[in-house]
Amino acid sequence: MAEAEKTLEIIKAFTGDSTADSMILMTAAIVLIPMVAAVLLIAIRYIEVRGKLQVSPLRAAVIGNLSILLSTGISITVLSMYFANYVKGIQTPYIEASWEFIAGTKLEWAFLIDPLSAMMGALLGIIALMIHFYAYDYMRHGEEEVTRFFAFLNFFTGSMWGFIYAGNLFNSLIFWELLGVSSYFLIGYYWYKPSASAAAMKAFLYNKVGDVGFLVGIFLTYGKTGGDLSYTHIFELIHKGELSASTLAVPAILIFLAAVGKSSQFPLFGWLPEAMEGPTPVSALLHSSTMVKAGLLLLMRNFLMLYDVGGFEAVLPDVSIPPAAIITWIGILTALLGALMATTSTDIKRILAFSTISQLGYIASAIGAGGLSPAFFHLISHATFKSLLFLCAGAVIHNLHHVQDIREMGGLYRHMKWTAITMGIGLLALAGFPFMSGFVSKDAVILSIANSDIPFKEGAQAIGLLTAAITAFYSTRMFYVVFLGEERYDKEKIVPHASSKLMLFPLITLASLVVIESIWFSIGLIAHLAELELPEIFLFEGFLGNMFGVHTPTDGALQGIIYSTIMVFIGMGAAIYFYKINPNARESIRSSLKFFEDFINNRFGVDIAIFWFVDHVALPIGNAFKTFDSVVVDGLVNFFGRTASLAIADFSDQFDQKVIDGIVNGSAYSIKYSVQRLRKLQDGIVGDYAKFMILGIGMLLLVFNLFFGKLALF
Amino acid sequence: MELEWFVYLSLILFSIGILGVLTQKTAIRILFSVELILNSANINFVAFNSYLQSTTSGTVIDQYMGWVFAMVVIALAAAEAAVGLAIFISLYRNFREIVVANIYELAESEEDE
Amino acid sequence: MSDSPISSFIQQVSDLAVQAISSFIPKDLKGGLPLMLVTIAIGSYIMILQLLGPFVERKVMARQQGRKGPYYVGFRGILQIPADLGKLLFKEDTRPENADWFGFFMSIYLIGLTSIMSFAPLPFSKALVGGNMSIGILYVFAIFSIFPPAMFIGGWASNSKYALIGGFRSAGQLLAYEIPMFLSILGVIGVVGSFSLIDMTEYQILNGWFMFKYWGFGLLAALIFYVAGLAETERIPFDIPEAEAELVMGPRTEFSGWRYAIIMMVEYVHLTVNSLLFIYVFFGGYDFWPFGKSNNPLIESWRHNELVQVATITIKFFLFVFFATTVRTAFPRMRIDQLLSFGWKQLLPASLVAMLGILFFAGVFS
Amino acid sequence: MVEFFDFFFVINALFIVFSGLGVLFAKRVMQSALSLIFTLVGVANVFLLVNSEYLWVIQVSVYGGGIAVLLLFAGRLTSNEEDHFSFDRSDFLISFLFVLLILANLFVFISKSIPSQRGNIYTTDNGQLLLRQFFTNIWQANQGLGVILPFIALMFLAALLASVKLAIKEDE
Repeated sequence: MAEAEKTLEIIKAFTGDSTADSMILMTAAIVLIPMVAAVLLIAIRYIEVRGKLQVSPLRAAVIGNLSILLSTGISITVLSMYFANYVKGIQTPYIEASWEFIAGTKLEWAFLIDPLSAMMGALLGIIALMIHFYAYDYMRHGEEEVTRFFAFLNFFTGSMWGFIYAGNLFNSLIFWELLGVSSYFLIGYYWYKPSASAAAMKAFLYNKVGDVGFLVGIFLTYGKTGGDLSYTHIFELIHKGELSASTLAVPAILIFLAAVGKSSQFPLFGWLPEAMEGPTPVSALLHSSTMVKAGLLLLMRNFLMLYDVGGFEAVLPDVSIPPAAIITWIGILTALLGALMATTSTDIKRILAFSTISQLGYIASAIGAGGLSPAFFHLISHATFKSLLFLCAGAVIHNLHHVQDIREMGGLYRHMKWTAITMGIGLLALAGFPFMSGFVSKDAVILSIANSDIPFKEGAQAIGLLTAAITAFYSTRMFYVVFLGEERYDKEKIVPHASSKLMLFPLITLASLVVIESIWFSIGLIAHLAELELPEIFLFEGFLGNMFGVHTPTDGALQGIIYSTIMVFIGMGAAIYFYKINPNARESIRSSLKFFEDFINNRFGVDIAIFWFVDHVALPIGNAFKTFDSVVVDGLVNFFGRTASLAIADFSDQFDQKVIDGIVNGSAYSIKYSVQRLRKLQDGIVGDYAKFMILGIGMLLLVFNLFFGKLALF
Repeated sequence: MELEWFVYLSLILFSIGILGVLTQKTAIRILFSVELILNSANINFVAFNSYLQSTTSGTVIDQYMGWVFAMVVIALAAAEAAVGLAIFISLYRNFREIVVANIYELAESEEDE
Repeated sequence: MSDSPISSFIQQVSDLAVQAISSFIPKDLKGGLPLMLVTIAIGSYIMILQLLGPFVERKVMARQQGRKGPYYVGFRGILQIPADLGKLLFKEDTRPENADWFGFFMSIYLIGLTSIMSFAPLPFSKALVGGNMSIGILYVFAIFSIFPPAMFIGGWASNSKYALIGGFRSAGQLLAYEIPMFLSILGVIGVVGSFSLIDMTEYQILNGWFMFKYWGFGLLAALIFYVAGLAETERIPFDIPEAEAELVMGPRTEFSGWRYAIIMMVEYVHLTVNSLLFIYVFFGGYDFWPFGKSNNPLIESWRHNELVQVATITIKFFLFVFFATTVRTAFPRMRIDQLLSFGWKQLLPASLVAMLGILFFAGVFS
Repeated sequence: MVEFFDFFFVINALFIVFSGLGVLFAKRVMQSALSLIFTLVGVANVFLLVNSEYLWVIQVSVYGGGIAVLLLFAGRLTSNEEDHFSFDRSDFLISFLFVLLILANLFVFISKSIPSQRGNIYTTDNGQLLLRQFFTNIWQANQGLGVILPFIALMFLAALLASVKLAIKEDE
């Protein structure tokens, strides 16, 4: 099939294809519109702070929403154009264009449209639009700085768009850092709360660790690709065999370090729960489709640096420590740890945050296992239901006047039915209930691990299945504790009511999106199992694989489905047993596993270890350097400054005073002596000068006449 | 009428001008003397021009050089007179006189020794 | 004569005297009886013009003001001007006490001498001309340019503040209006290619009067020349230097007797010369047919008849005296700053435009 | 044989010299300026003697008209009423000796170096022709001489600007 050549063919844009041309320009517009709106809002905010103007929240929200709406429309247009052309076979998967950024180098503003960016951009657009819509109702009550909020939210969304459509590593880095800084602003939105500002700082610093890896990785890549950081160029080189995965192992691991920081993988996941200090729409956006997905997107973009691709198979590269294996194992470990932490957590938003960590681990492990399409598959489904879940959680919190502990909720189903239903849909998807979107995609992830070349892949598969069970457990637990059971909230102060329609609209939209996805994905699954011949668009994963040019073998798909279905039902059953049927058993198990629970609640000591590392290793080294600097370097400098240069200066001073001044003064004295006698001639009267001049001319003429006789004038 | 006559006339006028420049006290009279000097030069220019016209069959430049130079001198004198008027008036405003010998602000005074 | 020592001595002395006297007369002028006659003719003609000009002016002015004017002396007062002149010549010549003798004396001589000298190149017919010199009209201008310093000296030498201020004004005004006056005729000079007034007139006989040519630029140049000429003659509305209300009589204040007569004469000489210059340069000179070459042989023959030419120019002259008088009665006086800014800011650019226009339409550039 | 033009030259030279001395020794500035005008007119007549009528016009109208008026203004505007000519004798004597030195030397110099050719100095009755030639050839001459006329124009402009600058500066 010529598909391989077609997918591997790389064509730069602007080769006369006007569609590609306009698509690239639309991409640029997608990135720029929210940014411009953000600048506008910041300007309005500045005027507000100066006391000149008071902008109502509605107007700020309208500006923010309109810009996002516009960009979303354009991004969906880009997606549809892209797919239309793709289905017709008109166009290659890669459309790229670049503008000069630093003259004479290949560092350029580059935009790249491939399946990844086209789909991700549209998805981000829909989710961000919903969240923006939701945020107005959420933020307008008692919040004064809605303008600032929307400005940063817009900025955040625009940065993510820029990252998605970025065409080379350099460009990605720029938007990567913009994401970091805008997330800093948003997490620290309630800056007057110490916990919020600390959380923002923590998120920023954890991210920075990854960013250093990213930067160094870019430098190494830059050297190896001859100065061209374009993704397409790197792929081209790899396909031609000029670069192999073994030479790119180190940069790949460094770039994975960046993803670890941004996507909160195993050692650096501590910042993500803290980031719940921001407003709930921010959490929804940050967890679903923007920030934490950026790291994974980066990994997917640089997928060929992790794996060699032979035909349709991703092959583990021939390196002593293959980066892919590291990624898979760290990912699956993160998934397990996140799920465990979600199980013990009692804060509604933190449960979701830990579940995010867990799902991100799944995605990372799939990337490591060579399953690019499963990873993206799961990324899409996760983005959808996680944004839905956060918005629902936000609605609950909003209703209960900022109570976040699930132990103080319960029985809310009676009061907020629609919220409960939508959240139930989301939780089912999260839990991996059969034929929900999460189920299909998670199954694909575990299948990709099973079919990969990763060392100890059976262990990883087992952990993945275990995690699926735990996920089902905590999802069910959360739904039960929040919406069912007895009403444990403070009834004197809080009267729950149904969520407003403004809030419900995004919830229902997203929930229906989850349902659509579920149906769509399930059709693909069933068709695959039943070996039906359907149009490619229905076989979503296969479709993705075709587009990416990398297939995961689907051996043992049915077996995997059965396994995971069993695990899901075990988890859900356990949750129902422990919370509804027999709560006392739960308490006894808790008391017996108290130590383990504390360990989990301390996040497995990872943060403690990091802090210990910083306190006892990094800071002492830094202090040692500081001491070295202050004692040795400064001492040397001071020694030379004080003694040696002073001696030289003294010598030159003496020389200057005695010799040079002597010469100068002596000549000045002699000139003054002679001038005091000659100055009498210069009386300042022009007439006298003229007389002397005339006398001189006359004497000259006399000399000529006397000694030269007749001058030969003629 | 010979060329010598013109040259001697010019010489005498020139000497009168020089004498005026040396002996006159006020700036305006010095300027008069300078005009005399310029006129003496003009006499020479024109006289030599005619001489060359009559003696040589030279080029156009040889035949009219003197006239052109005389015109340049006249233009120069006109410009000089315009600038001179402005200078004299500003001098007069500042010092209430234009006796050149009394205007020596740039010179060091005797007490500074 | 015999050969006695005395007679031989007388002979020698008389030879020397003849030699000395004849050395005053250029070789080509010797024995010039016709020249003498011409000189006499021109002199008497100018004299008549000079004496009739003021009379005509006074008469016309009187009629325009509803008066009768000079009436008693001679036939209808025609001898009024000679009578005035005689009266002035015989009056006592006074000089102010602290007046500068040298300046007071020399200024009058300079003024009188130069004004009479300015008649030299003016042709009254093709033959009746003092000297058809190559520099023609430039000569008139050069001679005229002596007038401002002389007037200034005269004003200064009178030791009177009126006279001094008048002298300042006179010099400034004359200097300001000489330039547009000269620039306005520069185009005509460029077209004709000669400074000679006869050449100009002959050109106009062949090609029509300049005033009516060149699509209005000729008229513009003529207007500028006429206005500047009025200012040069220091007549109303440009009589700032002698504004009676402020300065009594301007630089003329302290002069009396024959000096005053000369000054008044110079004033009318200026009027005459300016009118004649205008006539020569723009108004066809001694030609009466303004449309260039005529097919009618009668007109052509009459045009080249010397007597007709003299008559033509006389009639034209009195026409211009009439114009000048009308202007004098009709217009108020300008202020000094208006006058200077009018001269420098309006007339000068306009004259440049007129010059370029004439040169352009005459095809000099093509 | 004494010719008219020789006679005229001598008379004119005497006129120039005496009026030039008058410039120096006139009692009042204005008298001195009047003498200067006479000198300038005399020099113009010298030009006339060698058939340079056009230069005569320039000399009389520019020098005798324009520059003289400017100098008269300058003299009138800057002199006090009691400003009379005076010189101290020793100073004058020293200057006179210096000038005499130059005069004598130049006299000797000229008498040695100037050719003595009689009758060649002026040509008769071709003034008109010469003038026409002058006007038609001045542009060719100008090409050879470089930029004489623009130079004159620039010089006038500079002088105008300088005098305006001076006049304005004083008004502050």
